[in-house]
Amino acid sequence: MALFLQRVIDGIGNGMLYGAVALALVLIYRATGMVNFAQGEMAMFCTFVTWKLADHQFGIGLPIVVGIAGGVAFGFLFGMALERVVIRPFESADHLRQMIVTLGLFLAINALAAWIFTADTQRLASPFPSGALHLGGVSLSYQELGVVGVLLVMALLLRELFGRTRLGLAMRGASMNPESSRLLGVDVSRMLMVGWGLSAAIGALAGALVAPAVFVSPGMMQTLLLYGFAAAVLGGFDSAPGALVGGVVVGVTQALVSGYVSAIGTQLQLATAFALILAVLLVRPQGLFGRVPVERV
Amino acid sequence: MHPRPKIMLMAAALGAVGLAAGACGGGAVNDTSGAAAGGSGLTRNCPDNGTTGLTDTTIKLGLSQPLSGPYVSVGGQLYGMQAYFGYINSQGGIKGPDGKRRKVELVYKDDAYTATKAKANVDQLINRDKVFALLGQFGTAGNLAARPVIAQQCVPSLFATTGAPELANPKYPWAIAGSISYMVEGRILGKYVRDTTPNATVAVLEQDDDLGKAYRQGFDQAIAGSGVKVVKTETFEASDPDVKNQITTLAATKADLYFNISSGLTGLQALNHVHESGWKPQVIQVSQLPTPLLNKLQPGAGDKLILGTTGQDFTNPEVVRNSAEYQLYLQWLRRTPGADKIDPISASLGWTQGRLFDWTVQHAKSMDRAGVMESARNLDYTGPTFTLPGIKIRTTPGDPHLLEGLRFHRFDRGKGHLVPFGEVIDIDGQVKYEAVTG
Amino acid sequence: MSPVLEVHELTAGYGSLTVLREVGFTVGEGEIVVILGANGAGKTTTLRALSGLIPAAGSVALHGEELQGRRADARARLGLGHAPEGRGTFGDLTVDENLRMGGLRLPRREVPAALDHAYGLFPQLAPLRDRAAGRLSGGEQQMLTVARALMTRPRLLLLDEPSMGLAPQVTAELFAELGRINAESRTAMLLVEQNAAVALTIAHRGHVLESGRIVLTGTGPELAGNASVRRAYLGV
Amino acid sequence: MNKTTNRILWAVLLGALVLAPFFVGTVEISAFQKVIYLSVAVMSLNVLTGFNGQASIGHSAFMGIAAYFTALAVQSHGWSYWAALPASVLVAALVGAAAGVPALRIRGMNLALVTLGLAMVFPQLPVRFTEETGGTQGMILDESLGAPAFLAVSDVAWRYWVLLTLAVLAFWLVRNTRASRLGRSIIAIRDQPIAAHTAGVNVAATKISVFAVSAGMAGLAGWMFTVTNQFVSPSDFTVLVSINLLLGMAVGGSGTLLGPVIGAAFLHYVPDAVTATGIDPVLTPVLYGLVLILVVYFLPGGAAGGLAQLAKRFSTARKPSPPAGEPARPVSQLTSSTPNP
Repeated sequence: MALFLQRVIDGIGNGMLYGAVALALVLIYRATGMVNFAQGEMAMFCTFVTWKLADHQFGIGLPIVVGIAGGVAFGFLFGMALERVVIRPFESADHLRQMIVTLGLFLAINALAAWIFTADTQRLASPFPSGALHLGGVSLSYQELGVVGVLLVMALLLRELFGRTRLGLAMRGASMNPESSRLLGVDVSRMLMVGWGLSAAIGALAGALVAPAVFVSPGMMQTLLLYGFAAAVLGGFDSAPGALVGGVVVGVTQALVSGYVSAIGTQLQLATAFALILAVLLVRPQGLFGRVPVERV
Repeated sequence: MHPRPKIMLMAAALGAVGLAAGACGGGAVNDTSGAAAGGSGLTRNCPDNGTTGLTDTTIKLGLSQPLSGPYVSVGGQLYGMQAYFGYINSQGGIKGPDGKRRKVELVYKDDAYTATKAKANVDQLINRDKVFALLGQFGTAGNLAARPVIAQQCVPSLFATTGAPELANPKYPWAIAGSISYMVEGRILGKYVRDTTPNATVAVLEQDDDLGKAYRQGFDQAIAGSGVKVVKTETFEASDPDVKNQITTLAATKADLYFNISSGLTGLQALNHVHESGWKPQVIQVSQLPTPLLNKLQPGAGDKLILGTTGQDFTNPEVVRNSAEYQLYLQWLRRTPGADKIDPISASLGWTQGRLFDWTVQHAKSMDRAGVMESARNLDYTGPTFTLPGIKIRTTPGDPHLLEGLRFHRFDRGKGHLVPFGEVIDIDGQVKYEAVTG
Repeated sequence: MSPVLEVHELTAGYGSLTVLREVGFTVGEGEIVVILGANGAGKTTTLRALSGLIPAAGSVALHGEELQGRRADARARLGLGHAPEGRGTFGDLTVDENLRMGGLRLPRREVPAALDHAYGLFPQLAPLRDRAAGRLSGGEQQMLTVARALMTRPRLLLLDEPSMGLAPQVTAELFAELGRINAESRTAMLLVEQNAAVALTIAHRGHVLESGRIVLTGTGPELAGNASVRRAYLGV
Repeated sequence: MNKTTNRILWAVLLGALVLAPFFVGTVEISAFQKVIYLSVAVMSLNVLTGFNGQASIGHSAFMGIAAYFTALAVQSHGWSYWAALPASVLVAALVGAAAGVPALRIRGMNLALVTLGLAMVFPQLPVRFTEETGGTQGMILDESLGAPAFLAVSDVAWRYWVLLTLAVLAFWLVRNTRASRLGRSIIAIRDQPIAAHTAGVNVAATKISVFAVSAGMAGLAGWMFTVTNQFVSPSDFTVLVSINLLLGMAVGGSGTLLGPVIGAAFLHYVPDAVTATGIDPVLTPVLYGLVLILVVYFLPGGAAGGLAQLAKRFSTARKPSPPAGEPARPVSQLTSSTPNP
């Protein structure tokens, strides 16, 4: 029983990491209507900034919380700058072209990080105490507990942002129907810029949260990004809490499958996760928490 | 107007031109690179006399390795190699058996750690760039994929950066590995476990590929017939973002020993998770986790870790101070363009490969490919080295394994480097080629 | 006093295609002006050019202030309201959120009153406030775009074929509502329509647009009485 | 450009390609082979995305399935390459048809994710069955597709001609299908799904068959891959390959015949060209990414679209275009046409 619980907890822990990435994806999707393939790399770049601020050996050695704040602030500016310089010329381009542009960014940012910082694996201190809580044969690391807490707060804040605030409403409107938004006096370009800034900032936070587990390196977000996509789609691409739930479902499924279904083997853990997503999508094409999109005839 | 007949006519005309051109030779259409030539031993079926890539003053070498992409951090060897060639070229070049000194020209290509790309690169290096030999060809899959090309063209592929036991396959005498075989290392680790803890239970995390399987095969051979028992094995894929699920399963066994057959980042994650789980086994680590990475472990996670290495630990400032060879290397690495962002310890491999190539050419019986390859298969190197004293650097035609010895170390997190203990265990001469059966 | 809108030699099109050629007209304070024309005459293009959604040559002044050179959102902030035809709603937003989009630039505390006012003008929308706009009927969506444009408290409201796709009964109600709003708040309106019969019931003045040029101008009753207008647009 | 010059240009291009082995060396011909199978792969994606509007990040898997099928059939079961050709294409098409079923219900980004799943899972299958496939190390084929002895040409040239012929056949088939009734329904489904449905197009059957045809064509590319490289490994069919195919499609231009060829040439030669600039190798992806962004910016319709525009400008410069806009009609003539209610 303890082992089962431990597996579930592991699954939640991993799932939250996927959820963290998924949150940034959901945010940019709701704010700009784009799927940003460079999202993970932007987060990685900002995490390197955090590392540079906080690391005692290679960086300035600021307290880690200050470092994260710096990374998040940098992320906001970095996201806005990217939107203004790289994305804006493609504001009215079709999805395929926008996708190619974000792929180009993906390649460029990844290589730039290796060039500016380092290609070697680095360690980022955790803002949470090390060690774990041991309860009846089950261990819960403080790091995981901290991540879960921060992400829950973040998801709720995001839901508030889009559900209750004018800025959130304006961003959603601008991404959904830019022309009508302009006719109502909304500066659509600025909204997109803010959307990119916010999602990069959230990505920076997500990067700092996952870094103690996956370390800091130019490749740190690449496999996570794919799982993040899976989590976001499973949760329904436009729901922030859904992204976390989606991440946890994927994580727990993997943990249980790898623990109890040895015939599947570790190779097909991933296949199981995707089979699950496929099954969910076949029943609910909009994902678990997504709104049914309105058909335009 | 109906254009079709015209097109046919035109095609026919072009065809005639083509045939005429073809008759004059040249072009891929009558490529003879596969044709057989006379000769015996190594040179049987070789297409030429094996002096391609040589002039009286230069020697051209090729290298395919990851230079971009996620594996860029392992590509430091290129810079170490360039540092060595910068050094030796400043001395006038490598002295051959014909008494001539030749400067080294290195052509390198990026394969992004993809085997097919590595094969294509090797094809280009040999057939277009016309290199004399390959040095430090990177990665198991790329080496194996390129092997038919190398064999067909009789090009030496020297001191490849892989420990795959398959590189010792006598069917392919033109390639030789530069790292200790994973299987040999596994065997020595197993021998150590059997000798020190004869009734231990072991839980294993194993990378799900030939590297993992080779380590495991050697380990299992060594513990066979003893009281050492593997109670649980979990595998993982290189694409898994984390191995926490596997560690939870292993920790539940409460085994005495944890055998960590994982490299790089995954290795670190695994050790951290073992530490967090509250399980406190003796950790046997394969050498795929260099000391600079071990220093990135959570405090406490590497406390009960031991591993065997062939090389000296240059994270230890004292070791650096006492090694004239390393000082020389650092001096030349600093003059190598682009090397400022490279970790000198990982790049030092390239310097070693350069050193060994130098020795091999000097001791060749004849200045051609076959002569150099023979020399590499009869190697007995005793010059300046980064390898630990007491470990032989030796090959024979029947035993092409360059290194077959290890010295055990434990990791001292406080000092940030490895601390040796015990004697060197060298099983030189006891190793035969054996395929990984997994 | 200058008119609300003053347009001179407006020329616009798409790519190499010129749709609108040197059109000029004005809209006075509290006035409803209609532009009549068949499909492809350039009606929607006129409104899009005025709003800055497409580039155009010529001059457009709102209360004497030149609009050319300003982007669409800046023009909207100067008081130009635009209820686009058909697909102008935010389909995945609720009716309430659509209206709030219109109220983004109002002081925060005035929004609830503005919403009440909008639902008062179009009571049909009130029970639908939490429904996604994309699920409304065509008529309800037309009302929503008009109500949303009114939320911005425009000085001039541009209306793009509000009768499009509506049942005659609904069209009549909507136009009656527009007339009432104009009478109450003195909001100036520029209306483009194919349906001359209903448009001329509320328009003070009108122009007939053909192939991108104004070919006829007059007061509402004059146009309603004009023989060619009657033949072309009133089907009489 | 009129039809005749167009045809002559194609003929010259083809002629040059056919004769290439007489003039250039083995290394170049191997590179051409790669461009050919990449072209077929990009075209297969084009059939699905460009003509039918469905996204897929799973085409690396379809390629891989056929490539591995061929490798296993030839190496382990003694088939000839020729026997493996129809079989591997069929297998890929069947898997494609099965992957097309969810596409009936799932759309857009979510469909892209399902195909992404396929692309991510596929490379792990050979690892799962390492004993048969060689696992991560891949599988070398001892047998090569050799030239018939009586032709007295090298194997490399023969393989190149085989690939070229098959690719031309595949492109010709796509071209003819596009003009057919089936082709028109495929395009109709992209542009007006609901209208297509009401016009009597069986949307479900058409979508699934498009998926199957597209996957089958990717399978052909996979067979070509194995023939060219005599080697397969999981790292050859990762999700990055799918993404590269998408890049090739965007760069070349979707929905055209020439586009995939240009895209494939771009994928093969530009990274090398970027390396050849001599910048720090670590920075080559930066330059490549930059090139991608610039290409998409300056050639919004892809390179093929850019060429078409050039050609159009060239032809309009000689022939004055008809006056823009619909002809003006005076009010008096409008009496018969009642305006829409």
